[in-house]
Amino acid sequence: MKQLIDFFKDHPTLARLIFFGTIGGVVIWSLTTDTSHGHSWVEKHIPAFWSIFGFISCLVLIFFARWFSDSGIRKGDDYYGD
Amino acid sequence: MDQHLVFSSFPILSTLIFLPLVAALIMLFVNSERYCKYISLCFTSVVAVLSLVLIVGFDTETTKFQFAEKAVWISSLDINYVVGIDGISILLVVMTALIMPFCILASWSYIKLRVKAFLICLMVMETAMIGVFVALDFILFYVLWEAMLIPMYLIIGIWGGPRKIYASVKFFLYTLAGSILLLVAIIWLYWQNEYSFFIPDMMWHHYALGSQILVFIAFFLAFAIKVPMFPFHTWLPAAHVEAPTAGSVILASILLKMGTYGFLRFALPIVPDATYQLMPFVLWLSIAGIIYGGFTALAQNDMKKLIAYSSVGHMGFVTLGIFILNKQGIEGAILQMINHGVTTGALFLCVGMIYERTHSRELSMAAGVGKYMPIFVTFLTFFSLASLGFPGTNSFVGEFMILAGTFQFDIEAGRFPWLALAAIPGALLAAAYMLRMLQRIIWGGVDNPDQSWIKDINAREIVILAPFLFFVLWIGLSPGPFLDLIDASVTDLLQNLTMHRTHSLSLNLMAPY
Amino acid sequence: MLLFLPELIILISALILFLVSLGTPSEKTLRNIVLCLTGLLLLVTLTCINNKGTLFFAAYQIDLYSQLFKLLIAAATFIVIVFSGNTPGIGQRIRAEYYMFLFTGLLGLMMLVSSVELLAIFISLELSSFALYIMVPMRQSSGAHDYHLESGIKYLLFGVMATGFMLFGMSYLFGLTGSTYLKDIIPSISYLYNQPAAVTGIIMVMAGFFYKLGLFPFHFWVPDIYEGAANETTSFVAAIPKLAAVALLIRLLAMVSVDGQILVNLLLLCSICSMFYGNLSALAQKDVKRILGYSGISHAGFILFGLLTFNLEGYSNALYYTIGYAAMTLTCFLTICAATPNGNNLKLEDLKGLHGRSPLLALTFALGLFSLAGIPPFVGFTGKLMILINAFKQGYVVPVILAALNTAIAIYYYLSMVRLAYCSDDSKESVMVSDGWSNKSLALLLVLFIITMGIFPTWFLDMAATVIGATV
Amino acid sequence: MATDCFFHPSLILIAGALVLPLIRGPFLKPYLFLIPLLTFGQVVYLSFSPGIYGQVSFMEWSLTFGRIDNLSIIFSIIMGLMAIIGTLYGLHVKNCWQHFAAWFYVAGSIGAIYSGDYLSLFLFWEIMAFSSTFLIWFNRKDTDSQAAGFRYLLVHTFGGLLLLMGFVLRYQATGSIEFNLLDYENAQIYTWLIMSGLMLNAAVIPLHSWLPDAYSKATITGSVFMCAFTTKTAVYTLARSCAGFDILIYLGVGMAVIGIIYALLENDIRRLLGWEIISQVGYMVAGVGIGSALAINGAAAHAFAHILYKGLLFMGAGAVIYCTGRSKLSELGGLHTNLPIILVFMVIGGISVSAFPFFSGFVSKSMIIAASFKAHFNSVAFLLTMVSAGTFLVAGLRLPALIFFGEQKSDFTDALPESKIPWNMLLAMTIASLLCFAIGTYYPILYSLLPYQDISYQPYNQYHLSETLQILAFTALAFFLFHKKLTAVAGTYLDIDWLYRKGGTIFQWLAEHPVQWFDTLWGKVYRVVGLYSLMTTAKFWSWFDWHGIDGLIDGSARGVKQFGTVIAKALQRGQIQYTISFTITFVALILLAFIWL
Repeated sequence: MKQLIDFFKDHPTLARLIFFGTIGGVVIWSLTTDTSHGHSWVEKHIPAFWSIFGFISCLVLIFFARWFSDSGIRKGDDYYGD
Repeated sequence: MDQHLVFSSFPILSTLIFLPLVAALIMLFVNSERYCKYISLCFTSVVAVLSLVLIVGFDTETTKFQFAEKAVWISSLDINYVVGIDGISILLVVMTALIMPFCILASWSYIKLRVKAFLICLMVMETAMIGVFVALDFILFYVLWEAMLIPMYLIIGIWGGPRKIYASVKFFLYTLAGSILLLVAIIWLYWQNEYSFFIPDMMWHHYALGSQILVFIAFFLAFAIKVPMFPFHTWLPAAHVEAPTAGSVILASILLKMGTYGFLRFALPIVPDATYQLMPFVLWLSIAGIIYGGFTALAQNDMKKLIAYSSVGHMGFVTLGIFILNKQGIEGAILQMINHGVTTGALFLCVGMIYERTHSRELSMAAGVGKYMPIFVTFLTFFSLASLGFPGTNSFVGEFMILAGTFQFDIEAGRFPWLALAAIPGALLAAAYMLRMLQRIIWGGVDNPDQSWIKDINAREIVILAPFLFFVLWIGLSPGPFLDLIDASVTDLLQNLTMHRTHSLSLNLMAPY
Repeated sequence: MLLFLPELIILISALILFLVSLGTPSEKTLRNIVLCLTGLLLLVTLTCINNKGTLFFAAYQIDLYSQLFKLLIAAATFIVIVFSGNTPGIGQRIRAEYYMFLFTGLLGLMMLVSSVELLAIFISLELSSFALYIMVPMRQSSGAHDYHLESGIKYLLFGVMATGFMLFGMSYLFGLTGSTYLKDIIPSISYLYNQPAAVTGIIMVMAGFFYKLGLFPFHFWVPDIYEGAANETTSFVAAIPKLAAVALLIRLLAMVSVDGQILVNLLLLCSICSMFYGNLSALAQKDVKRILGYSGISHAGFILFGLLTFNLEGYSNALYYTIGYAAMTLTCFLTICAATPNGNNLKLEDLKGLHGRSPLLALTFALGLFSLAGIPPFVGFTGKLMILINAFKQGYVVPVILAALNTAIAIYYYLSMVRLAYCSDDSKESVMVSDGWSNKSLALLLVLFIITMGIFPTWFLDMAATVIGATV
Repeated sequence: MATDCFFHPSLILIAGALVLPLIRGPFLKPYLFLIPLLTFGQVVYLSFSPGIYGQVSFMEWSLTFGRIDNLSIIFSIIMGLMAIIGTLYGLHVKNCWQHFAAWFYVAGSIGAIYSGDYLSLFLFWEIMAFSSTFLIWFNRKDTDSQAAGFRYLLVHTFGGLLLLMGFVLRYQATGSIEFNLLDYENAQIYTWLIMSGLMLNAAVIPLHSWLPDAYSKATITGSVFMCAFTTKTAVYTLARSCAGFDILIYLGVGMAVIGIIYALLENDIRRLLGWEIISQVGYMVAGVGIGSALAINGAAAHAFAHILYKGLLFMGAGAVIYCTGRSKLSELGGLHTNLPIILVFMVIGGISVSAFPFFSGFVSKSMIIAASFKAHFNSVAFLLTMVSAGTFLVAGLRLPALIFFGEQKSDFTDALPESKIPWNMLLAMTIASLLCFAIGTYYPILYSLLPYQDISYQPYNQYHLSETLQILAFTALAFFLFHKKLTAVAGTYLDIDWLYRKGGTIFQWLAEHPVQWFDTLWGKVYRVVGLYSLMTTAKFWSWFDWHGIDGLIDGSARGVKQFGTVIAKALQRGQIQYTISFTITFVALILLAFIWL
């Protein structure tokens, strides 16, 4: 395991290639999938809908969280005065 | 007459009455004080054990008078020696019999002077006290009721404290003055009932309302003084304070109960309409007594006086329970009579034990003995808590039943429960003065007198207190068996009361007296 | 002759004592003689109890009623003689004479209970009174007090006045009915109630007996004489004449029937006044004999109250009460005499610590007082109860309540005596108490009698009813 | 296979716990292993014969201690299983009281699941609350644990009170203490009280903040227990009593979203995992809220799966803390060389929770989402899907990345090597990982335990696989692009607990200043007005008693005596002339009275 990680650390381009390849594979596979089992209109009619949804979801969560954190919710480590 | 009685094959009640008298006679001819002590202890113990036969053989179904005996006494006036017990009296008889041996034990070393005479007085007292509770002939009742005064007078007057003369004379005069009119009422009733003194014969007659009220007033004076109800109570602190321990115990545990017993046995059944008419006054006097007793007890520095005034408050609860005239109230009152006998008797014994050591009844002198008398204060704590009606102790059960009955009484009358609410400060005051005493005795203050020489109570004293504690907890945790004994009689009493009330009111309200 | 035997014995005794008084008998001899004579008298009255007959032209009636009273009088005298011991209150010199007069007085009282004719009544009453007039001042002067002479005079003057009233009344009765025999007067007087003269006559005749009994308003002599006379004399005066007076009063009251309502009311008033007067005044007293004197007034009121029901039951109750009263009073006087061996008066404070000096006497005294106070189970209570019940039956509700109130008042002074005897320990000067075997046994006897009579009154009441029923 | 003789599995644990302090030396470890195993055996044994057992009548109520039906079976089995794993994980702990508390905790949980009435439920509920508090208090290393324990206990006592009030009111209204589905249509105040009481234990917002607070302060082994039992037992009780309550759907979604947002920010490992519990329990609560058979099945299945992977994650986190002594992400990093095996376990846990195909989350979470679609709560379904992406972001990517990759932010020379990790911890993690994988792969094992057996659900279809893979892939892409935004920043993130933590200081200030002032004043008033006036009143009445009443009576007695003296003095002068004249006067008066009358 350790070696595997170190190997990828040493070869970041390879790692990136595998990563994007996998993503591309998933998207392509999704275009071939029968979407008729989808629950809603968007699933049925937007190609690779879940990819878009997943990506946007993450963006929303990440940026909302950041904004939330910066909006004053984050206090010093010893805020409650251990 | 016989339809009211259930005769027994063995004259057990007479045995209970006369055994102490026999002991007194025997002691007259015994010179050794030690033997006298043993003889009296022996006889009272036998009486105590025999009294338990009553419990065993008591029929809880019937409302008749059981273990009855009858003999002609003064034939020309139809005065008979009739005795018998029912649910109202049984517990009192048994309590009297059970307490006496402890009174003798408590006097074992307390009384130093003229022991023999003291014991004879106690024996005569026992005869009279048991007799009062079992007498079914009014003259027999009255004779024993009054005869009790002499030995009690002597007990206070000879073996009492510094102000014994004042106390004993006051006790005697007060109680006798109260009962003089009782005699007149008795004779009037005799005259009204075709010349019969048999108590059950006198009950549930529809006397004219005016006469009933007069008779009630006579009864009330006699019994209220004995209870004692506010404002007829002032003999009590004096007598209690000066009496020797055994005398205080007898006074508190038994003599006071005769007043409330009198209300239950005579006032309610004989003059029901007057009872209904005058009930509000008695109830508010009871409330006044509860609160007044509480306040005065709080101000006392003399422990015996404190307990004496607390008795005024507690007996106020009993009269309250009796005169709300419902089942919970009356049963609670009867139970509370026993409870008060047990707890207050025990408290007086406790004070007596302190007195034997410090020769003072002042709270300040007894302050902080808890440090040196751990066993003693354990007992004292239990009895004090019982006295203030702590849950789990006997008084709680009694006071709770009475208060519940009072609420019911108010609610049935369809008004705000003023009466029950008015009684509650009394319960709070009870906590205040009892805890004040307890705090002083156990811890005291910074300036406690030196008591390092005081010894804790000895085995004899533990033997005296332990049974009281036993009953405190037994009645507190499981009052059922006791209530079973009194249930039938109380139910019958109340049934008759409601039945005869309506009749007579419609008939006699307008009748002149 | 046999009918007159008790009186004869007394006469002879008086003569013997007269002879003895001529010599100088020793204290002991005299006492033995007197004891023998009284004992003999008691025995004789006992044997004569069933005699019946009339003497002196039917002016003197001997029946169970009179014989019973004679027996009671004899018994009471015997008791007084026994417990007065060697009569320390009377001077050694005149002791024989004293006893002679005592027997003379006794003779008068004995005759009184048998008299059924006005003149006989008068004579016997005077005989008994004159003897007492002399006995009262015969007290040995001790320097500390000289009341005895004064009280003797008072007694005499008062007695004379009462006698005057009585004679006056008797003349009225004789004038109205033309007879001096009670058996004639009684039926004829019952038609004359509307005549003031008759009522006045009756009242005035009764005055003599009120005087003997110490009833309001003829009671004023009582405390002074009780205090002034020697203890022995007081004991005698307190118990014995009252028995005789009650006996005659019962006979006389037959004259007054319920029809004479006004008369009854007046008598009732006297009775209630006696009770209140006696009890209230007693509260303030310091001398034991004086207190007992006042208490005697109130008890006399009670006895009259019993008589006023005018029925057999009432009479027998009154008789029962009188016997009981005699026993109770004698019990108390026994203690007084025993507690004062020097013949002095007994002050209240002298009672202090009596229970330490003589437990038995103290107990006797206390029980006697409790009985007088009307505490159960003694005869005082039972007697009062009977009287009150009977009065209630007659409808005297208010007097019953007043009588009951009196009981409450009376308790205080009785109790204060008990209190001193029992509850105070310090006795500064401890006067010797003479409690010889005779006193002790007598005390026990009296206490037992009081208690027995109180607890088992039936026999006594039945007896009284039988006796009175036969007469009235 | 009738079990006439019902033996409550909780009793095994309780008895075992009571005996535990007596067990010493070599017997301890086998014993620690044996008791949970026996319990689990009994639970499984009971699950073969559903029915009502252990009915006891207490006073006027009939209590049911053993209600074994489809819903309680699955929950009790996973609790029993987790008891074994948890105890195994803590086998090396010397302090037997920790096991003692843990076993009581589990006993409470199983007892609550088996109870058929509110009274016994409440009993076990409180056992859970109290025993779990000790698991926090036993953490001596963290100075804040004492305070945290008290906060935890107070919050749970409050919840218990809500529950108590609720069912007492309900008992008054309906006369029944049966623990069954509440009536949503005719909801009364007691319905809401009961629900709130249960919700508090399920950490439903806004009653959630005790969870990250407490779980981050518990002992290492304690947190493993805690992550499993309290919330999931609460989910069971909600499923039992509040299934189909619409409000729970929205609360559940809210939990899921808020939980994941805080988890994205959080710096402390166990707090992060705690927030993620809230998020995951949100799914379950939403499932309960939907209330359809599929949704309940989903909730139950998710709870089952969740206990295992969350336990695994907590065990992993515990191992990291055990080795490094640190729990802040901002102090960790680059540990893949030090703790590679832990990395594997954490990743297995992470991808399980992220619903990777072939892992347990995949077969359970999707059931809830499918149920919400089916019930036409489309927005709910989309939000939950979004959270599922976030979950992967947090647990599958952010957590391992920050612990095991990147820079080593602290000096770990004093850290324990992986070989020092006790074997029992590794074994427990292995078992949990295997179970995660097994459930994800051989899902019928789990499905056969589900409460509604007539509902068929097939997770492995092409569309679902594709959907999941797309989301995961693009989540990874987003993480790759924006991972800078997700680095750990040291700090405290405010939450509802601010109200009672900061609010506490305000309260304390209030207590110290105005209230204390008032109290002192009141004390003075009490002394002066109350005590003094009471005693004065008492003294007055005492005085009155002697001088008033007694004086009156003595006085009247004295008056009578005085009157007697007057009479005696006036009439009884002892002078004969007066007395005779008095006599004659009286006689005359009497005669006159007679004549006039």
